[in-house]
Amino acid sequence: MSDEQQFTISTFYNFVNEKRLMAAKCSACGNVILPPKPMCTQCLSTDLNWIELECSGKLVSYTVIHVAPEQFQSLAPYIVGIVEFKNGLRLPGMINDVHFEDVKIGMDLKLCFGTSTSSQWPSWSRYFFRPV
Amino acid sequence: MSDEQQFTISTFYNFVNEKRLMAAKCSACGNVILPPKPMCTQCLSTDLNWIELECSGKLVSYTVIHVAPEQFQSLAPYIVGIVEFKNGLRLPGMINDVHFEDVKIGMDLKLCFGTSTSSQWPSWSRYFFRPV
Amino acid sequence: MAGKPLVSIVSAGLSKFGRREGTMCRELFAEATKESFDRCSNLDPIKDIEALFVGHMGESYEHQGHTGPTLADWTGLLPKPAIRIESACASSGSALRTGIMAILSGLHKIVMVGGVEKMTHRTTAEVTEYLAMASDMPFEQWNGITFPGLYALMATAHMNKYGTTEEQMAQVAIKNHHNGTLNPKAHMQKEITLEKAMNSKVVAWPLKLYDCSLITDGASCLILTRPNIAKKYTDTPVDIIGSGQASDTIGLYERETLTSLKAAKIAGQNAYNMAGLKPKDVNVAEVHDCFTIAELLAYEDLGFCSSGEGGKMIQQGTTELGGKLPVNTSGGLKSKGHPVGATGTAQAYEIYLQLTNQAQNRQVEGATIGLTHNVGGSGATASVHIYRRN
Amino acid sequence: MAGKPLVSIVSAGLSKFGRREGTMCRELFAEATKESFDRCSNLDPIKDIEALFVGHMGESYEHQGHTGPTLADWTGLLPKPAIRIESACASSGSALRTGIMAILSGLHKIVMVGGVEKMTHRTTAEVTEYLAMASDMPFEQWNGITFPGLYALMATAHMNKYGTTEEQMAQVAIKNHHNGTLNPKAHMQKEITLEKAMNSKVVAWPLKLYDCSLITDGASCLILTRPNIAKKYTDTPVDIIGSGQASDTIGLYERETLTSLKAAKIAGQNAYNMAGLKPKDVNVAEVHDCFTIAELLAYEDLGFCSSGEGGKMIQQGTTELGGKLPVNTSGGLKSKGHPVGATGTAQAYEIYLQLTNQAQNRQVEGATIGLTHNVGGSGATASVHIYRRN
Ligand SMILES: [Zn+2]
Ligand SMILES: [Zn+2]
Repeated sequence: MSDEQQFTISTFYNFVNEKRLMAAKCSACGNVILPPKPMCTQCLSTDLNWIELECSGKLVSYTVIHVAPEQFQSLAPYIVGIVEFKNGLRLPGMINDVHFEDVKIGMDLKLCFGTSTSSQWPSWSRYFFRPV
Repeated sequence: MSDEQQFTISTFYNFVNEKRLMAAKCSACGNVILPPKPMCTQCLSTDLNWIELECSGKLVSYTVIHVAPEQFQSLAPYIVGIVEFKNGLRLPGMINDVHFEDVKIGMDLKLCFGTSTSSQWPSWSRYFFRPV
Repeated sequence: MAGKPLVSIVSAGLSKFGRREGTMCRELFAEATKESFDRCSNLDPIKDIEALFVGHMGESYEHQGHTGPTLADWTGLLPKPAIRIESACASSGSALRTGIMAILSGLHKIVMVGGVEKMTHRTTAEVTEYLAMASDMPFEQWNGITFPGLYALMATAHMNKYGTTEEQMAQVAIKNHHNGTLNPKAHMQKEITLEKAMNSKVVAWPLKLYDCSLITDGASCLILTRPNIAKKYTDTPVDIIGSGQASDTIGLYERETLTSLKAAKIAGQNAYNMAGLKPKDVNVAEVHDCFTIAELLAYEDLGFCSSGEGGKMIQQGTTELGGKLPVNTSGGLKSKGHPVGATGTAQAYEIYLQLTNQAQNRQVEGATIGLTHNVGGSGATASVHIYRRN
Repeated sequence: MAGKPLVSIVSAGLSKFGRREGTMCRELFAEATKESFDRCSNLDPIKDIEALFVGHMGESYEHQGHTGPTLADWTGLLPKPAIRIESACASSGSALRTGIMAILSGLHKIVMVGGVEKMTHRTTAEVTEYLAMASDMPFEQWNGITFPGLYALMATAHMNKYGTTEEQMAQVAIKNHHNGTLNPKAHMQKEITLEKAMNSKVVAWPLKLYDCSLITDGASCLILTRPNIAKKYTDTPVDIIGSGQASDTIGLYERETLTSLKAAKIAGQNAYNMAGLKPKDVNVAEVHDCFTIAELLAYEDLGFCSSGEGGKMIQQGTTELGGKLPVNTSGGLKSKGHPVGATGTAQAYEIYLQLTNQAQNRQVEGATIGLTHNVGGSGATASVHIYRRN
C-alpha cells in the first residue's frame, strides 16, 4: 500500500509538505473527512479518496497563548485560532502576520505552508494561517 | 508535621542521605514496613515509628543490565539484584565492586550510601550494594 | 425504573489538597483511604473491599504508570483487582462509573473508587505539557495550543455569541474562592476581589491567572456497595441514582459548536433520565470549573439555565452559598484545587458531605439531591452523577 | 452457577501487527474495528455499540492521553462513553474484564473492548524508559532496573531454585516463532534455531534478544453482548465463562517469591472456579510470554504443570501445535508481537479464532475451551479469562 493510499494524519502532513490541503472523501456516502480517517465515521466505509481543499477560510474563534509549553516558549505570546473552510471543515492553527487587536471572529484567513522542522518523530511539516 | 513524621519514600531517602537505612514499624501489630508506607498494610493503623535496620543482607536474585534506559546507559552493563535484610525485608539495587562471575545467590552484601545526584525532582540520595 | 438507586456510598475520604511536598500519589491516596476507613467502622476494608478503580491522568508526573496495583499496595487492598482509569481530568468520574458497573454486575459486592494526582513538584512548563496530552496531539498540541488555550477558544466564542464578559467569568472565581475559605481541605484559603482577578496575568486571553484552576496535589475515594446492604455499614448512606457518560471528538476544532459541550449535555440528560429528575430538582452541585468559562458552560449544559445565560446566572447569585442552587461549595477546582485524576471523586466527596450534613459552615440546609459534573480534556469526556440522601 | 456464560463475543478484529510506519494508534484501532464490523453484518455498529473500553499503556509514545474518546472519534462510536484502562501490559485484559462488568451491569447491551499501542517510531532507549514506567519508580526505576531486568531477576531465581536452563527458555522462543510463521498477522514470520537464540545479544542476563517479545505496533478489539441475544448477531458466538483478576505489589522486590506470580495464580484460580473447570480442561491457551521465562511461569501458575516443571513442559512438546495443550498458537508476544496495550484482547482474538475454527493452518482441532493469561508489569496485575465454544 503506497503512503498516499493510507488515510492517515501522516499522509495529510506529507501533502502539507507538498503545499496541498487534502481531505478524505467517502465514496459511499460523500462525507468529507478532515482530519482524514481510514474509515468513514458516518457510514464506516473504507472506500475513500483524497480531495484537495481551497486554503481560504474564516476565523471561528481565537486566543493568545501567553503561558506556552517549553517547545513553543520562544514564540509566546502567539495567536492561535480555529478556521472553518468550505463544507464546514475546520482546523486549528497559529495565526501569523497580524496584530492581536486586528483579529476578529469571522475574518478571512488563508492556510499557508511552512516547513518540516524536526528529524525526530513526528517529522511533520507545519501549516499556519495568515490574513488574506 | 515534620518531615520525619511522614512515613513516605521521600523521608526514607532523607535518611539515606544521613546514611541510615530506616523502615516503619507499626505500633499496633508490630509489622515492619519497607519501603515505608503511611498506613500499616496489615492492620491499617497509622500509629507508626521509624526503626533503623542493619545494612547487611543476602542476595536473593540478580541480573546484568546490558540494554539500559538513557539515564543509565553510561554505566551499562551493570549488575542489579534484590537483597534480603533481617525480618525478610527486601530492597533492590545496583551491586558494585564485584565481577559478574563472582556474584552468587545467597552471598552476603552490604547496603552502602551514595550521594544526592540531582537538583531536579526527585532529588533523592542513592544507595547501592557491595560485597562484605 | 427511574430513581432506583444504582449503588450506595457508605464512606468517603479526601486528602488535604495543596502543595504536598515530599509525598507521592500512593501516599496521598493512603491518606484519603484512611479517612474513608475511619468513617466506616463496620467495614473491614482488607476483607470487605473487593476491587479498586482509580482515576489517574498522567504517568509523566511521577514517571509511574500501573497506578492501580501501586495504590492497592499502599492501602492494604492487595491482592484485589485494581485498575487505573484514564479519561484525562474526568478520570475519576469514569472510575466512579466503572465502580457502579462493578457493583451492578454482581461480580463485586463492595468496591473502592477514587483518584489521585501529584503535580506541584513539576515546573509550570512541565505541567502545561503534561496536561496538553489530553488534547489532540497532531493538530492541537502540534500547533502550540495549550489547555487554557482550548478553554480560551470556547470563552472567546461564548463572549462573541452571547456577550458574556470577562467580569462574569471573574465572578465564578470570586464565588469559588469564597467557598474555598470555608473548606479546610481546600488548597486556597483566601478571598479574591474582582479587581485582583481582572488584573491577574494573562494565561491565554481572555483567560487570566484567576480564571484557571490550581495545580494541586491530592487524592479522593468513595466506598460503594449494593443499596440493600448499605445500612449494614453506615446509618447515612448516600445513593447514586443517575449516571451518565458521553464522549466527543478529541479535537475541539472537530466540533459543531464551541459554546457548549455536547458530551456534557448528553451525559447530563442520561443521568437526569436515569434518576427521573430535572435540573430544577438539584439542590447542590459540584461542576467542573477547570476554567471559569467552564462553570458557565456547565450551568447551560446541565440545564440550570438556558444557553447563553450562564453569565447572567453567576451575576444573579443563584449559585452562591445561600442561593437557590449552590454550585461548587467545596471551592471547586478553582480554589479547592484540581489534582486532575482526583477531581471526579473529590466532587462526589463534597456531595457526600452535603447530603449527610457534614459540610460544616458551608452546609446547604436540607439538601437531598446533589449532582457532580466532571469533564475530561476540552470536553471529549463528560461524566455526570446524581445523588440522593438516603 | 459455575460455567454460566458471563458474556458472548460476537465479533473480533486485529490490525496487522508489525512496524506500521506512518500510522497512529487511532488509525491502527480503526483497522481492527473495521475487521470486527465486517465480520458481523447483523450489527449496526454506530447504533448498536453502546460503550468502548480500551487498553492503552503509555501516553508518552504519541504524547497522547485521553485515548478513549480519541479512538471512538476515529471509529464512528461517538458520543458513546469511551474509557481508557491502564494496567501496563495487562491493559486490555483489564479492559475486557471491565467490558464484561459493563454488560453484566445491565447498563449496556453491546460494548466494544480492545487495546492499542504504537511503539516502533521510538528509539529502543525511549521504549525501554516508557516500559519501565510500569515498574516501581522510587526503587526499581531509580536503581536502573529495566523491564527485561525484572524478568531476568525471576529467571535467575527460577534457574537457581529449579534448575531451569537458558536452553529451555530458548525453546519457548523457538516454538512461538514457529507458530508466528503460521499467522499472517504476526510481526515476525521466521523460524529461529536454538543456536541463534542462544547466541543472540544479551539484554539482561540471562535474557537475550530472542528471550524478549517484540516492540510492535498493533490494535485489537472484541464485540461483547449478553449471551441470550448473541445469536442475533452471529451463528458462532464464543462465550466467556470465567474472569479472574488480581493484583500484587508494584515492586518485584516486595514479594515473597520470585519464582511464581501470585496475582496470576489467584486470577487463574478465580477464573477456573467461575468456569467450573480445571487446568486439564483447557484445549488452547494464549499466555503472556513477554519474556520466555514468563511463559514457563505461566504454565506453573495456571496449573498446566507443577511448580518448577515449566522447563520440562516446554521440552516435552506438550504446548506445541499438535501437543496436548497448544500454547500461543498465534506466535505469542514473542513472535506475533507485543504492542503492550493491545495484547490482552489480541490474545482473546486468537482464542476467538480457534474456538470458531478460523485459525487456518494453526487450528487446534476440536478445541472447545480456551484460556487467556495477560500480565501487567512484573506481575502486579494479572487477568485470566476462560472461553467456551458456543
Ligand atoms: Zn461514508
Ligand atoms: Zn499494623
